[in-house]
Amino acid sequence: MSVLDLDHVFFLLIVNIGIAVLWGNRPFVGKILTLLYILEGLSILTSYHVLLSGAVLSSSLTFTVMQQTVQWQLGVSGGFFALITFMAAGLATWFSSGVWARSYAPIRLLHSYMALNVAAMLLLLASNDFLGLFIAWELVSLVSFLIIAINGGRSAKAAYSYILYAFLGAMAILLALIIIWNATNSFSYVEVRHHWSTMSVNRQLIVVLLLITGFGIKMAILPFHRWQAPAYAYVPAPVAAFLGAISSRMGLFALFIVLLQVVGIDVIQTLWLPFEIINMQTFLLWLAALTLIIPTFIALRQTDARLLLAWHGIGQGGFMLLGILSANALGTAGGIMHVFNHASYQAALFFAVFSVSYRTGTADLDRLGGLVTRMPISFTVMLVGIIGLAGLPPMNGFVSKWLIYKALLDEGMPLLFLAAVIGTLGTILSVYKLIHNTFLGQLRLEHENIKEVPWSMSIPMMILASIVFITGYFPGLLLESIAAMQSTLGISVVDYHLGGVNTGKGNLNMIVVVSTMLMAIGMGALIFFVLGNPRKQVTQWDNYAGGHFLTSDMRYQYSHNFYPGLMRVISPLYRNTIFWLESAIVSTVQFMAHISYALFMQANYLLYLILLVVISLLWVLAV
Amino acid sequence: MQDSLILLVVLPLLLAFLLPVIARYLGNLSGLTGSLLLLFNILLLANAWNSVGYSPKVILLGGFAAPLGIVFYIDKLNMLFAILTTIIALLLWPCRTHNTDVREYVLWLLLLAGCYGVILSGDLFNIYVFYELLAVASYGLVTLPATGASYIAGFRYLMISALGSAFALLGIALIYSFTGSVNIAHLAQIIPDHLHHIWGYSAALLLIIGFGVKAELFPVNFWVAEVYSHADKRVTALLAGVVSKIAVLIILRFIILLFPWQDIFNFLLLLGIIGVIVGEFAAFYAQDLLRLLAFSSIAQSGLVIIAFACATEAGIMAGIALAIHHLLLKPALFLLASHCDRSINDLAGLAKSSPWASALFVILALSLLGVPPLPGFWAKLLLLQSLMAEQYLLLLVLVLLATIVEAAYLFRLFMLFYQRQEMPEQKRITIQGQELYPVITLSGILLLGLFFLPLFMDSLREIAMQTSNIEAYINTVLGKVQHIGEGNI
Amino acid sequence: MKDVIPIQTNNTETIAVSKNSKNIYQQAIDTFSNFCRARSLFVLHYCTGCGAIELPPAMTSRFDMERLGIQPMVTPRQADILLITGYVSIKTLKRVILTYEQMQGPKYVIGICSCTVNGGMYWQSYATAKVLSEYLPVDMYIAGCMPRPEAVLTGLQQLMKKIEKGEANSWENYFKRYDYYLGNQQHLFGDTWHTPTDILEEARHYHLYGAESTGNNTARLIKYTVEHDLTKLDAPLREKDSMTKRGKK
Amino acid sequence: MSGQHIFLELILMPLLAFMIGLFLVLMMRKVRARIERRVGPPFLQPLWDIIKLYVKKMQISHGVIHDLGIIMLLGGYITAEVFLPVPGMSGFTSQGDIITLIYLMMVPSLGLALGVGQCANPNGSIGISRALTAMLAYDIPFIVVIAGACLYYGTTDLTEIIALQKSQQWGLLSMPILALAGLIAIHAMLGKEPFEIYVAPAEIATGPMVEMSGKYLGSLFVMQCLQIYTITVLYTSLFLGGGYTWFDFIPKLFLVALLPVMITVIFPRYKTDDVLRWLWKWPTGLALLGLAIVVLQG
Repeated sequence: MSVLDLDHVFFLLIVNIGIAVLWGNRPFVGKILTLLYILEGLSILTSYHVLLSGAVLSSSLTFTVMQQTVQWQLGVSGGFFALITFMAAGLATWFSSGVWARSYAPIRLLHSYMALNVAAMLLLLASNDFLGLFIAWELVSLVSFLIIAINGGRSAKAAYSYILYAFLGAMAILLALIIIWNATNSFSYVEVRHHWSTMSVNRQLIVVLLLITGFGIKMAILPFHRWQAPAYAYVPAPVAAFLGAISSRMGLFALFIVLLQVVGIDVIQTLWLPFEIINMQTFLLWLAALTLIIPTFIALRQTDARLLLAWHGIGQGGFMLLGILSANALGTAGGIMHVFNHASYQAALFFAVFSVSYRTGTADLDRLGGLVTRMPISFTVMLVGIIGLAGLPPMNGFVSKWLIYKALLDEGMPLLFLAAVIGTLGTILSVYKLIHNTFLGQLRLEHENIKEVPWSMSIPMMILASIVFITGYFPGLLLESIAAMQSTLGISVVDYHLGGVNTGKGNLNMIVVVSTMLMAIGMGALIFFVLGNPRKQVTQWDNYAGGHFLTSDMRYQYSHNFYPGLMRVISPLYRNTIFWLESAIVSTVQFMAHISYALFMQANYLLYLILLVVISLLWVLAV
Repeated sequence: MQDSLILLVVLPLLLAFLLPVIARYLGNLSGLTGSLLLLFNILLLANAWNSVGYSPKVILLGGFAAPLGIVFYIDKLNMLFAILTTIIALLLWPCRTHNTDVREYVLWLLLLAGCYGVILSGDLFNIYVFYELLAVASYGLVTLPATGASYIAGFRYLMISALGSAFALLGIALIYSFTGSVNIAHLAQIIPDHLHHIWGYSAALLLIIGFGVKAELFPVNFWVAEVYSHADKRVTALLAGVVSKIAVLIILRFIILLFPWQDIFNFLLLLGIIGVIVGEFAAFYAQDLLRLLAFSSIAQSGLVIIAFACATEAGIMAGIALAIHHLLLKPALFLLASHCDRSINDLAGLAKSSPWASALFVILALSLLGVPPLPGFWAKLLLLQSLMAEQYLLLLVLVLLATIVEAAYLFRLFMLFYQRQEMPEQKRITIQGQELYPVITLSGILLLGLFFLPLFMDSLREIAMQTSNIEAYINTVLGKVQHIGEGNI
Repeated sequence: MKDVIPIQTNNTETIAVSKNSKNIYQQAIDTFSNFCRARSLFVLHYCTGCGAIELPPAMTSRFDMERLGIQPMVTPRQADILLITGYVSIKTLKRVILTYEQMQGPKYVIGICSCTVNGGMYWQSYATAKVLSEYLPVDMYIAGCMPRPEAVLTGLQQLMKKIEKGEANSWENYFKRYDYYLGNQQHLFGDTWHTPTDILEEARHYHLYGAESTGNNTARLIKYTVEHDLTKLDAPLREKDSMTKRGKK
Repeated sequence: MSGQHIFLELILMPLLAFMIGLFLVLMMRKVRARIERRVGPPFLQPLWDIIKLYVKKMQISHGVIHDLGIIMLLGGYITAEVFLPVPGMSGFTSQGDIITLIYLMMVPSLGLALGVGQCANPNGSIGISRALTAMLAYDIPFIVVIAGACLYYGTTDLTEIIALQKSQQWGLLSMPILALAGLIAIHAMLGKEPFEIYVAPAEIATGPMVEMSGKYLGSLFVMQCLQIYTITVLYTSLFLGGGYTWFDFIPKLFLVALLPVMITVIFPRYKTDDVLRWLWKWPTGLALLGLAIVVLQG
């Protein structure tokens, strides 16, 4: 294996950026960029066996500053995430490369920002020490800001709130880094791990909390979750898919590396919050559980399909964190696997939703319905996507969630298991609302003549949908790299086979499960189609409405406030606490700013000067 | 060889007096002489840089030995500031603007002479004299636009500055009355140990506050916003970039050599952090681009002060790095903003009318913010490290929070620039021509410097080491002779 | 063995309707099917009149319909029997027809009370549809004012016998003689009468197209549909249209 | 295990489930009738109903998804049966544990929901909305019960759970509170009064079933049989030690199904809100109490 493999990828990325910046407006460029992303993915894939064996792909790019050599090398974890990134970016670019690109004005910006994002993410994934990590982290934040703000208006506002949160996170990380540097005099992962215990327990606690805050903000863990949904919802389709699929998972990647490789889960288990109220691990697990439940139930209230998906993205992030922090081979595997799974179905779902809004001009769930007869491919993709998101067999979302459930039960955390299941149930409720209000029910009069989206949009969707199914059928494909990841990180390794895992206390073999399902569905189809007379399809108005006549201008679609009973019970729980907190902080800052400004601009400066001297002299006298 | 460095001070002064005469014969070309002078100064400094080497040098004026004679002290730090001052002055030199009044050249030259003098002087009184020269020249420069606002700003500046000078003089008088000396090296032997009481503290405070006026130190910086927003942009750039940093340099020398007391450090830390916070908040509120930059400048000076107040080698290194960064960056930003001197809301869509300038502005501002891998980040990293080394955890947190506020207003600005909104034709702003070349040079230096980061860090560490070496300073100035009298203590 | 009857459709195209003569297996299946149908009857009560009050006793502990395999159902889609109790006003009749058309064949209609037979005490009323079987194929009338639950159950048992023998096929008449029923309906409701269910299309699909399926009345219906170009939007808009027109009158 | 054997089980397990389910349905109707002092349906009534629905001459479909939903619904339950251990047959139980089973049981609900959605009947959609709400309501206590049981047995493999109960004692005896909470949860799961919010014939015309006719409704009847069977077998496996032979297994199933039916007849229907509140209060509280006891014991 040549050492320059990563250089090769970086070179391709630079070419990518160059092409996007120079010729981004040309119609064919989207296709070329897609090919380049695929090429980049392939160049990692060809040397993937090397990564699996525990080796790294290194880059010749390196510099030394403050006695720290910063270099870039891609391990198996980075490689896994990089593959997801290239998959998401490639398919998103493909999705945007067709007719849509011709109607979207800032297409060049979109291509360029996407390429920049991918490059920055690769830098992050290949970073090998805290300094490189932080540099790449800031770059990722900035380019994400660019891509979120691409549409202006609402999305720019969301991007602004994002960048402020991102800076809060970056500052937290920086502080942690400085504390680590102070204690260990190094930024390299190995050194820090080695000298970790030189820090006092309080310092360790602070550092872990800061790192969780910093990296968690990117994946919008509670209570920093408010920025993400609007930021991801109001951007164009490919961007939303890309962001939702992988961008916020960079936080998870960093947390994964930092918590498991550098700090070590055993350290986290021994840390206690002040007054020994709660174990650090338990605290983080509950944070993850809340991150799962609360955004999921916020998603349930959304009437905009894009917002709904974006909120679910946050919730699923909680799932991943739950798995990773469970300190269990199955849980870690589930958490990492969920990254891939989530990337695949979330991108598929975003594509499906945007296909609908591309054709109908709206993503408002109260203004759609019955599109299944007009857009069957989008419907199928969304169906596969929602089954994945809800975590039901046979799609891949089920496998990762199963691993996490199992890990939580094995570790004796039944309440967290309950929390995870509540999250899943909430997801099922809201994804059914999504597909029902969009594709099922009555077709609206104004959507009578809608057609399926063009191939350039539907093929990437179908590819994603098939990935969702195939990795659900053969989860071993993913578990192989995850096991390699676990062994390189030195944590317990999951016992996997192509179909799933063996634990000895409850197994999962998706090949058997899915095959049985397929067979059973075949049996169902056989029963259904062979027995009885052939069916006759009727129009959607031929519908029982208590003897009343249904008319085409009064199409009874049950969509607004889809779960009224549930909402009556749980709506008092939606208190907007974080929103109030956020506004309080903003008002405080504005107040302080006003005061400071007034201090400079309006007040009597000479008075201050004299006062200062007098006070200083008094102080001097006191000394 | 290094004796020729006296020319740095002498030549501008000389030219300043000759220039009205020259102008009579050469007309507009007379501006060129100033540029030539500065070029010559650069050569001079470049020549001297190597010879300074590892050990600092001293120039005895008139051949009298210290502590009685007047000395110029030359070490790498001074040289560095002199070089940077020269470069920036050259870039900002007003000869290209039309109809430049010869008086402007004179004032510039006086200002520069003051700068050089302050940088190089090795005794308190000389520093004070050059500082006054600098101040007087800057009063004139500030009011050059001859608008009402600039007069008001100039008056405010004059009032504070004059009071500051008075304080400084008072401080020097105090010190002299106790020690009978104004030579810094000499004082460095006496004050730390023998004046460690109320009068020493008083003198320290008076000096710090006095010189703090130019250094944009917190409570004496109320002139900053008004002056920067109404003075000529080149003058603003020079004041914000160079002069304030030179004043900070003096404060650094004071606290290292004369008042190395923890109370003084704490006092400076306090002023510094208040400066940072108040500056950032005020900038957050500012609705005017130049004021915004001015307040940000206050905050940055606060950071430098904080770094120096750590009074460790790492702190000094961080402070120098921050100072150099700000010294190169702020002039560029002010120049870029020179045509945008109004409400920031009018800047919506600026990127469309002047794409390159706005892009440059954004990159520079990101560096100001400390976004890696831009140079500002490394300076800030050094600052944070030095703060952490001293275990100033709370201070660290405050600095980082202030950075978030900074990010808030800078990104608000960027978003305005890149708003997809057509600017009305009459409001359209372009940044072009004369301002652009200094800007490009400065940002070029900054960004290219990034490639020599490790090298730069090493030399910075060296400078910091040299600066914090009190023994070396005393030995260099006073020679090997260690039997200096106790003065009249 | 097939005999093909060419028939005329509104599109003037010829489609083939095959009519199988049944072999022994099919006969066995039919017998078994009828056996099951007779033992499992889901009833939709269309309770418009006073006779409805007699049904609860028939269902509850005194008489217990369920022991005969008869269960109440609430939507026409699930029901086999449409029980119409009492008089049917013209306005109600529209709903009755709509409901009937949405039921799945084999379906049966039972008219309970005298009112469904001949209008009963409302025979003079201008607003009552007197003879139900003019508008729907009625399998059985249970006369009386009101018939007692025993009578209702006896009637149901008779219907079950008919079903088991395979004789309760009057629902096919609605398709085979649609023109006749539509004509009567149009007579009451006007020429623009439509329902969401496309009976002719269904008749074609289930091979129930008879010689009397189409005629003058269905031609009127088709003409109206074509005139208003409502084929795409289907029945509902037509219905609405007709209602507004009638409102204008 | 030979392939032939597995194949036999694949066919036999759903078939047996269907047959037992038919009798469970019959028993429910009979018991209900007897409590109401009626005679009740004849012995084969559930079968006649299903056959009648399948042989309806007219079959109305509302679109492909309507059919697909029904197929998913049948397929989902057929799959679930194969993963449920019964005496003599364990199918694929070792390849998918109880968690898999719970989620497999949600697939038919999703199928039904899709099919009903395609029907485009608002009543149907309301029914599904209520059904999913009810699912959220009863699954929370149910999941706590499952978690407690799995924690107690230390495994999620159903065959192992059964084996453990055979060697020690029934879950009912070792975890009585959890067993009680589980019973309430499966009562709600079966959709019997007072929890039948999503059928609600008088309000929303049987909700999800409103547009189901002919074999569509027939398939729903089949599903009902399989659902009752699946739930009772699951409960039996968790708390009643599964079955040694079919002779003691089937009575257990009937017993489990009998208890909810005995209670259900005397109730009217709750509102949706009340279902949620009640189920989140009492059975969940009980289940959590049971869980706490399990955790403290072990």
